Amino acid sequence: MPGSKPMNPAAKQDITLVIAGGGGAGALTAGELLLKAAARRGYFGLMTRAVGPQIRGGESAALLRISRAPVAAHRDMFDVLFAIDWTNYARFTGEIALAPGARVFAGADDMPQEVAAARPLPEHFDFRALLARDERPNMFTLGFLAALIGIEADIVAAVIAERFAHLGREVRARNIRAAATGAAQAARFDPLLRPPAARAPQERWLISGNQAAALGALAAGVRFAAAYPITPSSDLTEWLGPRIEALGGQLVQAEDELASINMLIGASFGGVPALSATSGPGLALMMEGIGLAVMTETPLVVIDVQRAGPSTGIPTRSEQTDLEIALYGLHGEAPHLVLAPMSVPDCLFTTAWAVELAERLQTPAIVLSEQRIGQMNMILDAPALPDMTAQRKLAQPAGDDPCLRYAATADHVAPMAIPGTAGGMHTPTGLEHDARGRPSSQPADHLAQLRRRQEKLAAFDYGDHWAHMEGEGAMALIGWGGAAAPVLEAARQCRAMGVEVRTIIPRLLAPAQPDRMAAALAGVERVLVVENSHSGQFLRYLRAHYDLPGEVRSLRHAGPAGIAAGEVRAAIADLLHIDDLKQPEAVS
Amino acid sequence: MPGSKPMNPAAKQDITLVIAGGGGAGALTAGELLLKAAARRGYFGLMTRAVGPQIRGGESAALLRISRAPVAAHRDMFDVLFAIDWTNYARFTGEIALAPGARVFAGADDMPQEVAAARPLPEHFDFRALLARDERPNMFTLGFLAALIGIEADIVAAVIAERFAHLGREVRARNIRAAATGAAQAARFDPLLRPPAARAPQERWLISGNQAAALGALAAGVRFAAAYPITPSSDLTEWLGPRIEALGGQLVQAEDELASINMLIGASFGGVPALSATSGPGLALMMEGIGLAVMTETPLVVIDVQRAGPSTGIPTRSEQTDLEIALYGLHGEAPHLVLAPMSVPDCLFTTAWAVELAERLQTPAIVLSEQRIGQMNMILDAPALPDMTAQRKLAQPAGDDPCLRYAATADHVAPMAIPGTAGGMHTPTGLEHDARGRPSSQPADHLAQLRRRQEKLAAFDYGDHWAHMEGEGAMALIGWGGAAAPVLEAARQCRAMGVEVRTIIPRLLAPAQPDRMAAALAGVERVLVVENSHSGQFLRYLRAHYDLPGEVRSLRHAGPAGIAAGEVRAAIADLLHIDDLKQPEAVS
Amino acid sequence: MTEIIKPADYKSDLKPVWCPGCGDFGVLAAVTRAFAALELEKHQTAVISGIGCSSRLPAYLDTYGYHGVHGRALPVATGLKLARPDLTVVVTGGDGDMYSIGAGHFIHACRRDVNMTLLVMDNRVYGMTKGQPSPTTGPEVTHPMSTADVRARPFNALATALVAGAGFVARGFSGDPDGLARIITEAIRHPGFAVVEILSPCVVYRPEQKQWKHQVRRDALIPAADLNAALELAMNGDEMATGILWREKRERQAPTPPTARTDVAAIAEAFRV
Amino acid sequence: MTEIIKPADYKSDLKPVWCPGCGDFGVLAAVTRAFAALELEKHQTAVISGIGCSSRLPAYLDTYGYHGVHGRALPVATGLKLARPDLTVVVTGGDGDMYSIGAGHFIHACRRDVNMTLLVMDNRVYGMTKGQPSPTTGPEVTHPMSTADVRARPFNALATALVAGAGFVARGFSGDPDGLARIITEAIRHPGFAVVEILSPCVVYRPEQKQWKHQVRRDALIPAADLNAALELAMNGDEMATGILWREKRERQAPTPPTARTDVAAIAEAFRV
Ligand SMILES: Cc1ncc(C[n+]2csc(CCOP(=O)(O)OP(=O)(O)O)c2C)c(N)n1
Ligand SMILES: Cc1ncc(C[n+]2csc(CCOP(=O)(O)OP(=O)(O)O)c2C)c(N)n1
Ligand code: SF4
Ligand code: SF4
Ligand SMILES: [Mg+2]
Ligand SMILES: [Mg+2]
Repeated sequence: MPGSKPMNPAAKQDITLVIAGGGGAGALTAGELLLKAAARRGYFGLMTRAVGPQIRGGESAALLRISRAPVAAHRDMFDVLFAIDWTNYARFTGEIALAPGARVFAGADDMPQEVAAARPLPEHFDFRALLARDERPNMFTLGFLAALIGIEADIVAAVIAERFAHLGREVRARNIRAAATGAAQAARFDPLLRPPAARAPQERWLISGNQAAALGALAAGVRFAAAYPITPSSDLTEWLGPRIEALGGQLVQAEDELASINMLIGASFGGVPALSATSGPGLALMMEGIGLAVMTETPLVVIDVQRAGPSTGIPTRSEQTDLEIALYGLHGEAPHLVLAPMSVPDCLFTTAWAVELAERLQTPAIVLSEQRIGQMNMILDAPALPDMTAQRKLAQPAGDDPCLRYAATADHVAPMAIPGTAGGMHTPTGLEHDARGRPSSQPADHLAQLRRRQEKLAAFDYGDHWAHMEGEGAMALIGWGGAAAPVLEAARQCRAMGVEVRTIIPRLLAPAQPDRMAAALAGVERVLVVENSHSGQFLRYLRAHYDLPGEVRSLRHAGPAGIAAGEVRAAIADLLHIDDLKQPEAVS
Repeated sequence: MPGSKPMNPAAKQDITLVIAGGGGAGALTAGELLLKAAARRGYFGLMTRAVGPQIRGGESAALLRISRAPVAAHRDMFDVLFAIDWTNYARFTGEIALAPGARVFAGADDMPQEVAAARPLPEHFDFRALLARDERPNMFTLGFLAALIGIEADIVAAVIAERFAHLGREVRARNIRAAATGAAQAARFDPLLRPPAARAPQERWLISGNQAAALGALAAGVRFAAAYPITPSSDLTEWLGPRIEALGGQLVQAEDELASINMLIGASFGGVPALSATSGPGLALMMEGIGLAVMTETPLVVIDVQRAGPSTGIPTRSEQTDLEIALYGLHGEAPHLVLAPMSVPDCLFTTAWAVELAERLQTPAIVLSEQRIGQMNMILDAPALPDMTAQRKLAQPAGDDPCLRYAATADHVAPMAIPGTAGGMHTPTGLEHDARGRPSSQPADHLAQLRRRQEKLAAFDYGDHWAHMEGEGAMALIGWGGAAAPVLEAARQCRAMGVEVRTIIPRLLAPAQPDRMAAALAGVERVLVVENSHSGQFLRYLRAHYDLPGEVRSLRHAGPAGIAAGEVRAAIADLLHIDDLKQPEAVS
Repeated sequence: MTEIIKPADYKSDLKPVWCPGCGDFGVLAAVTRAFAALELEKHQTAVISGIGCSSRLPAYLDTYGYHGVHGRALPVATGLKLARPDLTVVVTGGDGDMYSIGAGHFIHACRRDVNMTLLVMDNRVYGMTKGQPSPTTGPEVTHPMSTADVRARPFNALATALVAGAGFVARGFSGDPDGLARIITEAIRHPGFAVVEILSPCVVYRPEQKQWKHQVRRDALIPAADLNAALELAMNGDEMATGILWREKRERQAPTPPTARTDVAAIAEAFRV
Repeated sequence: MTEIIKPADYKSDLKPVWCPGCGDFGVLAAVTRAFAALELEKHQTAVISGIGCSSRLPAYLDTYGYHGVHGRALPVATGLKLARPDLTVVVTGGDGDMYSIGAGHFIHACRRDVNMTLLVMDNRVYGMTKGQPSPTTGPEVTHPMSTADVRARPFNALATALVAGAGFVARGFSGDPDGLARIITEAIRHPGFAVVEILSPCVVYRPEQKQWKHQVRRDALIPAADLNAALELAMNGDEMATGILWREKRERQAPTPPTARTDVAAIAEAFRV
């Protein structure tokens, strides 16, 4: 509705913004600095990025949400769009939805049709004319938007100065000038957000999911890593490199993923907790090695930052479609661990937990992260570092008895002698073997070891961390990973409207926890399964391992856009026949 | 019961024999020649082999069943054991069960404890003393057993002569002599089997599952193959090599499985139907390439001759535990075909069908065979060659329009231009793409292509071949692949005892056929799922894709011994509370 | 065809995703010039690649192409050429694609000597994944991706190709598209597996490579007299010298296309008892 | 330890699955002699392998071992040695394992130059899978596994190792366990990646290799003066000559074991706003 007043009752609490621009416009830099400035000002918030396939140039957009309260995901629609230019903006159709009456700031009035269709409030001003030739428009954008959400100039100047520290005084000053010009222009508009009373940053962190995962791994004791570059996991590995070294560990760039997984096996056999990060195509190449780790009971952790598939797919975009390869992609009977973090901060916990479980249970763990979480930057209350550390059951050989590396024990985990341990000599093998690890093709040995490898995982008590649960009621929402955020958000909205729902977000996907799931589902009459996949991999998984009571519905689609909380609410509305829940953007 | 009369009421119709011996004893050769001689005599029958990990030497056993009627699998127990020697016979414990009162022929009386425990009728005679120094005991064994089942000396002499044709007259004569000595000794015993009236061999074949699969592929038009050696698939490939060449095609020994799968892609992109054979570890390495074939819609067929896993596992032994990697082992949403032959002759049909479907639907097909079937040699009525041939929907470009390689069509299959087709130039890519095949990261293209790739498989009418079904009744047995034989045998035994059961053996595992399965299960109140796996991969698959009515039980175990028909009957007895069904070995 | 074939005829209508100034534009130009010089029929030509900036090249040509997965272009091309000996098959890729994840296939393709041409666009970096070192990166480059106390020696593509058995080995420069086109033309004419290592700057992650245009010594390589001489030059020679280093003299028959000598029914007869 | 260490002390109680007469028995003997000569502590020694008859060797030793999957022994060993520089790490495998499926890792291990020793038991055949040709099989051998019109040139392990950067390259013969033990001893002493190619007959699938004992020219290789000379010999030399072909002279510091300079809490501080 052109001309109507600001669009959203929540606008004073919480705002969503897009900064878009073509090659070299610097939209992402502007977004990152805006988020950092917002954090310093005392806001919560988050940012994700949408980029095209080009290495440099091409279209790109920073998607931000800035809020006075903690937030875990985007809202369904964006309130503000600042187009530094409109290059290839059309490619974001289907990915970026503008709220009706959204505010659009742009330099020229060639607004694309699909933007106009959202009936926004366009504000054209030729900001390039306001800038000196060497001043950068994205710094104008930063200053302008920062001012509109009440961030003071000193904060903006500080984040600019830090970011361009390596480029010299001149550049810094020029960028600060451009931001100031933006801030001055902002005075023409009503503020978009009322900032918190205090600048309260010290107990806050600004961190991405990939960084949090790497930090979790270090906290749990990982001191060896090997990886081969692949989007969107490389930033995790590159963050890890210098830090693991500073902790006395190492990162190797392997020649391929077959090498990296086998290097992990070597290091872990040597007693050093080991980790790799990859994405779908790399995981596919690691499966044979992961199976070897299952068979030889060698702990290790692989983080798969999922991207859209199949095959090379869409390397820069998110999806939840490596679930089945992670669960089932090993040949033979190969029980192992699969875990999934449900948010940026949960990457810290879940990765640390994965390391701890892998070490304790002597088996590989696959952590299914996804681009949506891994490359999301988030402001959050500083978490405690997980106090889990790798605890491997080590052998203390005594006397001349041969090492019983694969002996039957009460908890089915056999003590492991690592090289250097006198008297513990043995040779793990990918062949089936007896309790001493000697190759055996006898059915009895095979069955005994198959059973033990499965039982050690099945019998372990994983405690309450297996899933995150909220709420009560006869309607259950089940989601995982990046689909947790819209599920939880929709559930809260439902509750706010008086509709009871419960949410179950399994963090431990394998081994399945039938008893715990049955307890979690007690009294449930309707189930809604939510996932970012086309064929319903998560639904199939749930059906295979659990008894889902009553009416079961699936809400799913693949692709970069992900699942919106509004869609979840609409699906609940359908299931419960409550039309009220369908209104486009409920108060959050 | 020592001293009692021949052990089995079926013995005159059908006999099961083991020929065992240590390194160099030639047990397998004796078994192969005995089977061939039996075929010439007009018998049906089959043979499998159990061998240790040694390359040469080590323990080995030929397991035979010889019958007047067609047979598809072993019986649960063996009636006759001929031990050329007892070397490492103990390793077969748990794999070879002797029937109570089985006849054991052996050269010395150091019969192992576990054999004695079966209370057999041992017949010791020092046959080595009867042989000249250069005559081979396994030829004695051959002649002896052949005579006991009524095979005439001329047949035995002929098969020996053919087998040792390359070794010269001298060797052949010596072997024939040893066999004759055996035949003479046989006169001391009652005959074990009454031979058929006529020698009726001409319309019979003697063929292994691996050979049948390769033949099926050739019949369906495969003219390019690439593979890397791996047990137990190498004999398939090695049989294929000279034949595919004689048909104008080629086989390449690739440097690894990553190369072989990608060579298939190249050849198939070039328009030539292509196939590879491998086993679990090799399949694991092929998954990335298979995903590429899904994405680029390049037909190809991979036969996985399953062996016991995980990892290197037990390379020479059978198991049904690559089901999940075959179904789910690709990253991203990657719909493809998975088929499984249920018997030796069915390898011919199912492989040909897989080629036909892959070509028609432009997608990779995985054929899950298993060592039990692939390396089983069987006498059967000569089958007709499948009259399916690869039919690929080819593009006929006209005018200057760019090739719409991935266009929407009524059957969701887009015409494919192969190199050499004027006007059809395009570049398939593992990246997501638009209808022209140009890389695209747009959600709309992604969704359209995801949908088309799934729909072309889902919408196709696979007809009645999707499963083999027998019988009626409220009790359903569901099995697959090598578990089909004991399931079908048990079902027939139940029917013979007046108990109605129906059997469903899906041949097409992916895409799942929910409507057909629902129809097949209509009226069913109890389901027994049978598989040769430890964790129940097939059960999980069925639960994920189908609604199994009523009470569902799983009968499963992993490992070389496989599933016995008697176990299936016992499980049915439990489910139906009919104790009669439990008697050890029912009439077949 | 009687019309004159122009290099531009071989270009598709797809706009490259490459960064402005990327060396790969020059390689694309050289490839089209070579194709035009050879008057290749577009529909009888296939260009196969893996993954990387360089591996995007096939889609920019109006021939057949195949853009496979990372590191596996050579097996795809091998399968295609064996199945379809009538086609001209060219393979393109980067130093990561061919020398790191694809190193095994590189060696085996040289050994196998199937008649096709490999163009490696070597920028001594992983361009597409944003700057990690590749096997041809010198030990002077440090990167957060690798901290281990290992200083890998750069991969010597020319020497490795010679040792593995490639019959045609050359080096070109993307900044000299005409010279490069001549080399590619000869490589395609060579009746066996031909390797062309191409210096192709990554202006974004290795901006110092912009200087290559001043450092390259054009046509400094001429075919060596024997394999030992070629190998010695490859081991100790000037890394900035372009030209053809090695060209094995041989008469090679075009392999006879496979022909059928029997039919399936006849083969099946062997199973009769 | 003051007792005298005997080669037999390094043997485990497991009986080899090898065929009678297999060359690999000689390699096992040589390895135990070399270990004894070096007085290696059993629990400080790890022997890593892939899959193949030759790769069964580690289990026959009473040291630590790891019998991984086909072709990946070198990465396993690299991870182990980097994580545990205090261990002596030896890698064993066959010509299929190391030169076919493992060819890429072979090259990268030579480049990376991690301090460990590779023993390749080359019988020019895939023994374990019953006789298929390997990369070192000559073109004269035909086999039903490959009909394609390709005549691959045999893989030249010594030359490839030299070109890729290995600092120690030698050839031994299983039929001369003492000579082989001396070579292995030197290889383990070499402070970097050492490659020992071992002629080890497969008496079952290549019975003609039983003649190798008459053909091998023991100690005919002595370290070449420079890399070019070594390479020329590797390219054109006698394939039956044993000895050390190349030994790079260098002072190599034992890499300083990684030490921690900070703790995780301090690293996490960087995330504070
Ligand atoms: C199996 C797999 N691993 C990793 C990647 C990620 N990846 C894409 S391109 C590339 C390397 C590109 O380097 P190069 O081959 O030198 O090409 P350039 O971009 O420099 O031209 C990598 C590692 C992938 N796509 N697939
Ligand atoms: C991924 C994979 N592919 C194939 C195999 C089968 N395989 C086992 S050993 C072997 C080759 C053995 O040859 P080589 O390395 O020369 O060892 P040898 O037995 O001759 O000592 C092969 C192909 C396997 N185990 N794993
Ligand atoms: S990143 Fe480098 S190699 Fe890739 S397109 Fe840009 S300049 Fe070229
Ligand atoms: S097959 Fe050959 S290599 Fe293997 S154990 Fe026997 S002789 Fe040795
Ligand atoms: Mg590169
Ligand atoms: Mg070998």
